[in-house]
Amino acid sequence: MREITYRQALNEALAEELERDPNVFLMGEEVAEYQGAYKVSQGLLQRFGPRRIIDTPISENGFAGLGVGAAMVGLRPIIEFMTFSFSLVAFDQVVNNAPNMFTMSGGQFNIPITFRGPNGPAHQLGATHSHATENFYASVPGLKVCTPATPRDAKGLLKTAVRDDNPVLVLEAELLYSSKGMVEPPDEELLIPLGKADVKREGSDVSIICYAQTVPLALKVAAQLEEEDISAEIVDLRSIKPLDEKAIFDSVTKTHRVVIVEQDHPFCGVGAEVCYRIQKNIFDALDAPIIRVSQEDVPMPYNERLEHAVLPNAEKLIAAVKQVCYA
Amino acid sequence: MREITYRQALNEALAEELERDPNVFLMGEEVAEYQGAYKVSQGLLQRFGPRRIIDTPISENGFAGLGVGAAMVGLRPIIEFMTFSFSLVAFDQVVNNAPNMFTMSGGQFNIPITFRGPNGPAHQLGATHSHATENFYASVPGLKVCTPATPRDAKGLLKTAVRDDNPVLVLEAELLYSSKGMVEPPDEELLIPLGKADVKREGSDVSIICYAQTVPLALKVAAQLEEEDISAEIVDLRSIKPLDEKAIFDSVTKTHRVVIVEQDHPFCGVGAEVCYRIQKNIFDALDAPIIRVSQEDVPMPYNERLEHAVLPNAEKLIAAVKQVCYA
Amino acid sequence: MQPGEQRDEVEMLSLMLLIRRFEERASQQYQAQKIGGFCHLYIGQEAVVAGAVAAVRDDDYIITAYRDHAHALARGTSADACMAELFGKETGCSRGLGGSMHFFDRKNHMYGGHAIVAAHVPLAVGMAFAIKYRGEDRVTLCFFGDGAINQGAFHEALNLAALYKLPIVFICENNLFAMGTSVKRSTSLKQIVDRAEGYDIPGEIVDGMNFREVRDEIAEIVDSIRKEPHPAFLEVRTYRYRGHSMSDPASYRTKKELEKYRLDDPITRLRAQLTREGKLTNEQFDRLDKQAKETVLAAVKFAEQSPQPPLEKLYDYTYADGAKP
Amino acid sequence: MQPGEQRDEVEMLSLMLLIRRFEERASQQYQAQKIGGFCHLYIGQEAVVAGAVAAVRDDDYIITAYRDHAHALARGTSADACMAELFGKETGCSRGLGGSMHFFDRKNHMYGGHAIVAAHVPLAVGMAFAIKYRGEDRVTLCFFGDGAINQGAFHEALNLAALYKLPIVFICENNLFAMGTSVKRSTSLKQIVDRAEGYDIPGEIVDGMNFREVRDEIAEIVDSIRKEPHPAFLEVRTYRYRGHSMSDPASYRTKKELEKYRLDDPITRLRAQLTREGKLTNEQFDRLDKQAKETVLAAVKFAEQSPQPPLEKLYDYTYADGAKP
Ligand SMILES: Cc1ncc(C[n+]2csc(CCOP(=O)(O)OP(=O)(O)O)c2C)c(N)n1
Ligand SMILES: Cc1ncc(C[n+]2csc(CCOP(=O)(O)OP(=O)(O)O)c2C)c(N)n1
Ligand SMILES: [Mg+2]
Ligand SMILES: [Mg+2]
Repeated sequence: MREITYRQALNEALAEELERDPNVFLMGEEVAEYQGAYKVSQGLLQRFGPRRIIDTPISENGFAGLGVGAAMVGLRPIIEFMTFSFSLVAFDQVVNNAPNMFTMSGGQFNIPITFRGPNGPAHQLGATHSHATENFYASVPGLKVCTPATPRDAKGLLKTAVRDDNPVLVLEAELLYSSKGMVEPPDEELLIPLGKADVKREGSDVSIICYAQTVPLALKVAAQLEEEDISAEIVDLRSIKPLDEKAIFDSVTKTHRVVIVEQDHPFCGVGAEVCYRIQKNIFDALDAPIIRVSQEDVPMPYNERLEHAVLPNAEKLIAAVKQVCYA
Repeated sequence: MREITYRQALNEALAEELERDPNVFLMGEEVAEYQGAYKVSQGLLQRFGPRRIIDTPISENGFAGLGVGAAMVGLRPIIEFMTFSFSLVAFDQVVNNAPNMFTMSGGQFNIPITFRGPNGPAHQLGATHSHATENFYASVPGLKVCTPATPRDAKGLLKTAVRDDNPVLVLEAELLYSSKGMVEPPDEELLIPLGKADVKREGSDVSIICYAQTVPLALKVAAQLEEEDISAEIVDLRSIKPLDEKAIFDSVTKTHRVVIVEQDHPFCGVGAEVCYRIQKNIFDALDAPIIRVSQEDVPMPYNERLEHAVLPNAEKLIAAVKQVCYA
Repeated sequence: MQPGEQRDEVEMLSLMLLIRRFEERASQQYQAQKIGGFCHLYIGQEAVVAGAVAAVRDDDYIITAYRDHAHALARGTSADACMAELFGKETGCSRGLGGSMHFFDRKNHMYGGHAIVAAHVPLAVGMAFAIKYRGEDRVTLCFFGDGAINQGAFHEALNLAALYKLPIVFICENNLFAMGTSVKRSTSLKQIVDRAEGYDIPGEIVDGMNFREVRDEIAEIVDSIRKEPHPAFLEVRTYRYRGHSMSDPASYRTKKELEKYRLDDPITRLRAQLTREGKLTNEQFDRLDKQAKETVLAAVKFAEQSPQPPLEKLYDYTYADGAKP
Repeated sequence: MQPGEQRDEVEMLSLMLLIRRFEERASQQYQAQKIGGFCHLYIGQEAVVAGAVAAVRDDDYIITAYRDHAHALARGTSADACMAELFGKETGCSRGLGGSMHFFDRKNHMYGGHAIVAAHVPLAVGMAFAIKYRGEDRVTLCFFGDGAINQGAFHEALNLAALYKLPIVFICENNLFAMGTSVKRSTSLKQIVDRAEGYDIPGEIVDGMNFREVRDEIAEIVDSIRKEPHPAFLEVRTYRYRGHSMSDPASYRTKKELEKYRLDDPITRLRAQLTREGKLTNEQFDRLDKQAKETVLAAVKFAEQSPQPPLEKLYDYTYADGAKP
């Protein structure tokens, strides 16, 4: 194991999969000559050449669809959205063509494509550039959606996504690109299955369910709560779809109290689905209502203080935990 | 009061608002010369002329954006999507430009626009043409979303939407276009507020929360349940956003049992949000877990029998009610 | 068909007859409510797809919009599998899950059947991308209607194809209408082919009622593409005799206009050419037509007798690895 | 400005100086972390927007992308309000809620500031639609970059404008790059203006480093539009001296290329023209420049001292009717 950044982890995953399978290629805006808007594809053009690392014009709908078409005839495209806020102009290709093809063709055409890029609010980018898209995409039948929070998960999930025979979205976290963590050395194959949550910290009083950017937030809060004698278990979903019900239920059966902290919009957010599943399946395990901490239901303001007020943050999370613990 | 169809009700709403306000215009594919793909705009071209009833090329993103721009300078566009499945190619305009403008401009530009058209599965149209989009749009801050189930609600909500100073989506139900109901005569102004649910049937044993196509389904099922001595209250949400929490909570406080029946996809569907709100706010009122009946989580198949199996239907709803009633 | 070979013209005439008879029968079965959803007929446009398949190899890629029955038939999908798909049966070319708008046949290189206007054009570009990526000499033929040229997806796709110099022919089946909207009311262009200039893609116009003209033009284009990959644009002038879909009475056009095109019928034309040249007798023609009718009637029977896709398999076609959501 | 009036050229030179000094100061404040998010500077392109506003009336509509500080300044938004917006303050032109990419000024007919590439082009067409709907003789000027012409939204918007004959000038500020992608790598066209042919929209090319050329060309176009509404396309050849945004070192281009354009500086050019013609002395120029610098420094002070938007108002800017979600 060595310590690398989330960005490096993604870069390694890309390089290893490009190396392994000649049908894999990477396409997107500024992925080649510019080395990636966020430098995730650094060095790949030099190593794999312009046939496999391909710059595009600003045509997300066009190149997302190009990827789906290439996948129909056997290639395994990795399509980078500079951010998932820009995937909204390609929405039809991602939600209509990629996930429906297998059904509509009666099982003849599966679409082994990976859509990836940073998702969710970064820092002061304003309303158009701060979209958290996980609930949009997770609600679409036929897509898989994962949201790595650590370098190790980022590498392992991205590699698995590329090998998956279905359309998979890897929603990365821009604010985590420079964060560090321990990851297996490159000669040890690292694959993390889709649909498996990870308990990032054991605890007994409350389950904090989180993913992506909210995982480090939850861990920080858990340490603080420890001092107040509240033992929080941190369940990192890692995959939004498929959702690891078992891991969630196991934790809740132990703690009987749940806070869900998510980066997306509150209305019909991922946390609403998680909440529904818990109360439906293990209603009696709950000693208190489930509370969610998500964005406020407003378009993201530019002003820093207001942005902070809109986002889930430590104060809100602590308050929510205390509320469910009646502490 | 007289009996008219849902289609006629929408047509009257359009005509009355066009008549009332010269800034209102109707734009979309086949709305003018063809009289509407589903004949909702029948006669409007003849009455209001081509300046105000405008046919477009197949450019949903373009004309949705045109509407937003026209709204910025004071017009009040009504944009018809032939179906909301086609709104997915205009997604960016609907979720980025329309609802964000007011915030991003610091309150200078509100967008008084109405997007309308049929939403959700119709009959055997297959995966690309059967999208239920309510959870997508309701999750976006700054949009309002309503889903009329009766001719009266259709007329009253559409008229209110056109007069609202914000972007409002009126998600109509194609399968209800020919259904009939009592509506006030044209000389009686009919406005139904956004954000107000309607108890379509009183009951005491279970609250069935529904909207759009699932309202007639719920009413039919309620009649059947009556025979088995289960008294179901039917709460028609009418508006998804704003959501009428009070009406929901009032009903649940009375019945203590809830089934939500919705036409959209299960994952992060509208029902998940409703469920979250109930358990969070009136947890102790619940005598049983909330159960949702929604689509199965698969792309919509063409085959009729399979389509029926994917959709919410009477058998599933009855089973769900019995489950929450432990009957 | 093998490289270099010419497709027999009488065979192609039978194909056109098969398409015509298939569509007529589909129309009848739709009215009898054996077919659900939307159903768009190709009657009148037969020479376009027939000319196209006659100009390419069997392993070239073909993709089209929702008016797609003919494209599958032209590619060799059996009338049985096509009719069964309309009936929503498991023996259908998309196992009854796709329906009229979503015909697929992987084996015969028919890549759909796509119902969102122009959304398949980027897919076609992706298929052409894969051809070049692998260094093959295949070509992609991408069919779409005159209404599709006003979608963003069309635009982005054409620019990408031109930029990457991909082996693809964009074939606009200009039947003058997109639903009830005539081309004149959907674009300001004097002729559709001019749109290709905005991408520096070479464009041609061809008479879509003339099988030979379509075939020869596409053959020439494809030939040049195989030598050196590049995109090309073809505006094919054609006409649909029926309404946009089964539910459209087509009252936006005159009987006179329809009659004008009917007189120019593509099947009648090719028949006349072949007869004039002594390659076809009236008896032969009648036999071919009878065959086509019989094939289609047999297909209806096949479809009727085929089983429905089983309910238990509802969740089997969502993820290729059988994952459950 | 009133109809028929010519804008004073010295005044326009001061505007260009104001823009230049504003952007330099913004850059410095960004580095000092007083400004957050993305920040795209206009330095080098000043003659484009200056020429444009000099050619139109104050009540004509203007809309642009995210490189928008200059467009607001040119429209008369104060440097105070612009700088305060960058600082995220309540006194900003968008009350601190928009930021660098989302400048708005309703009073001065500046309709944004839009950050999704090309997504504002349909908005511009809608504004032009409203002009025609109301029978006004206004014109909409829609600015966008060379990268925007490959988006679907651009395409659909141009076709709609052409079809409905709307009073709009599409002004492509071709600064040769979209982030690190040169125009040559984003489209196969020899020149961007050719894209307009695909819509039958008249197009022109103009030297964007030359204030007078830009002004005169736009004045002529706008004149013809006011007589008879129609769309027009203008490719303005210009250059940005800085990177794409504050975080871009612009290593994709050579120092030599940059130097070439710097020598052609639009401010230096207009200054030289005016000096040559005896309309401006060196002292006057220095005074104007000093004024610009002072205005901008005062703006920084104003921004610094302005209050933040109050937390209690967080929910007040979601719905115009104050509805709570
Ligand atoms: C994005 C989108 N918008 C609208 C529709 C509805 N629609 C289906 S076909 C059609 C007309 C298309 O006409 P054209 O492209 O000329 O093809 P043709 O039907 O003539 O073969 C329309 C508007 C759709 N399927 N997709
Ligand atoms: C749809 C979309 N895709 C990508 C981006 C990211 N992005 C912002 S600006 C830009 C380059 C635009 O270049 P150009 O249009 O030439 O304008 P310039 O920056 O040169 O003024 C890109 C790719 C975006 N904002 N929106
Ligand atoms: Mg057509
Ligand atoms: Mg540029």
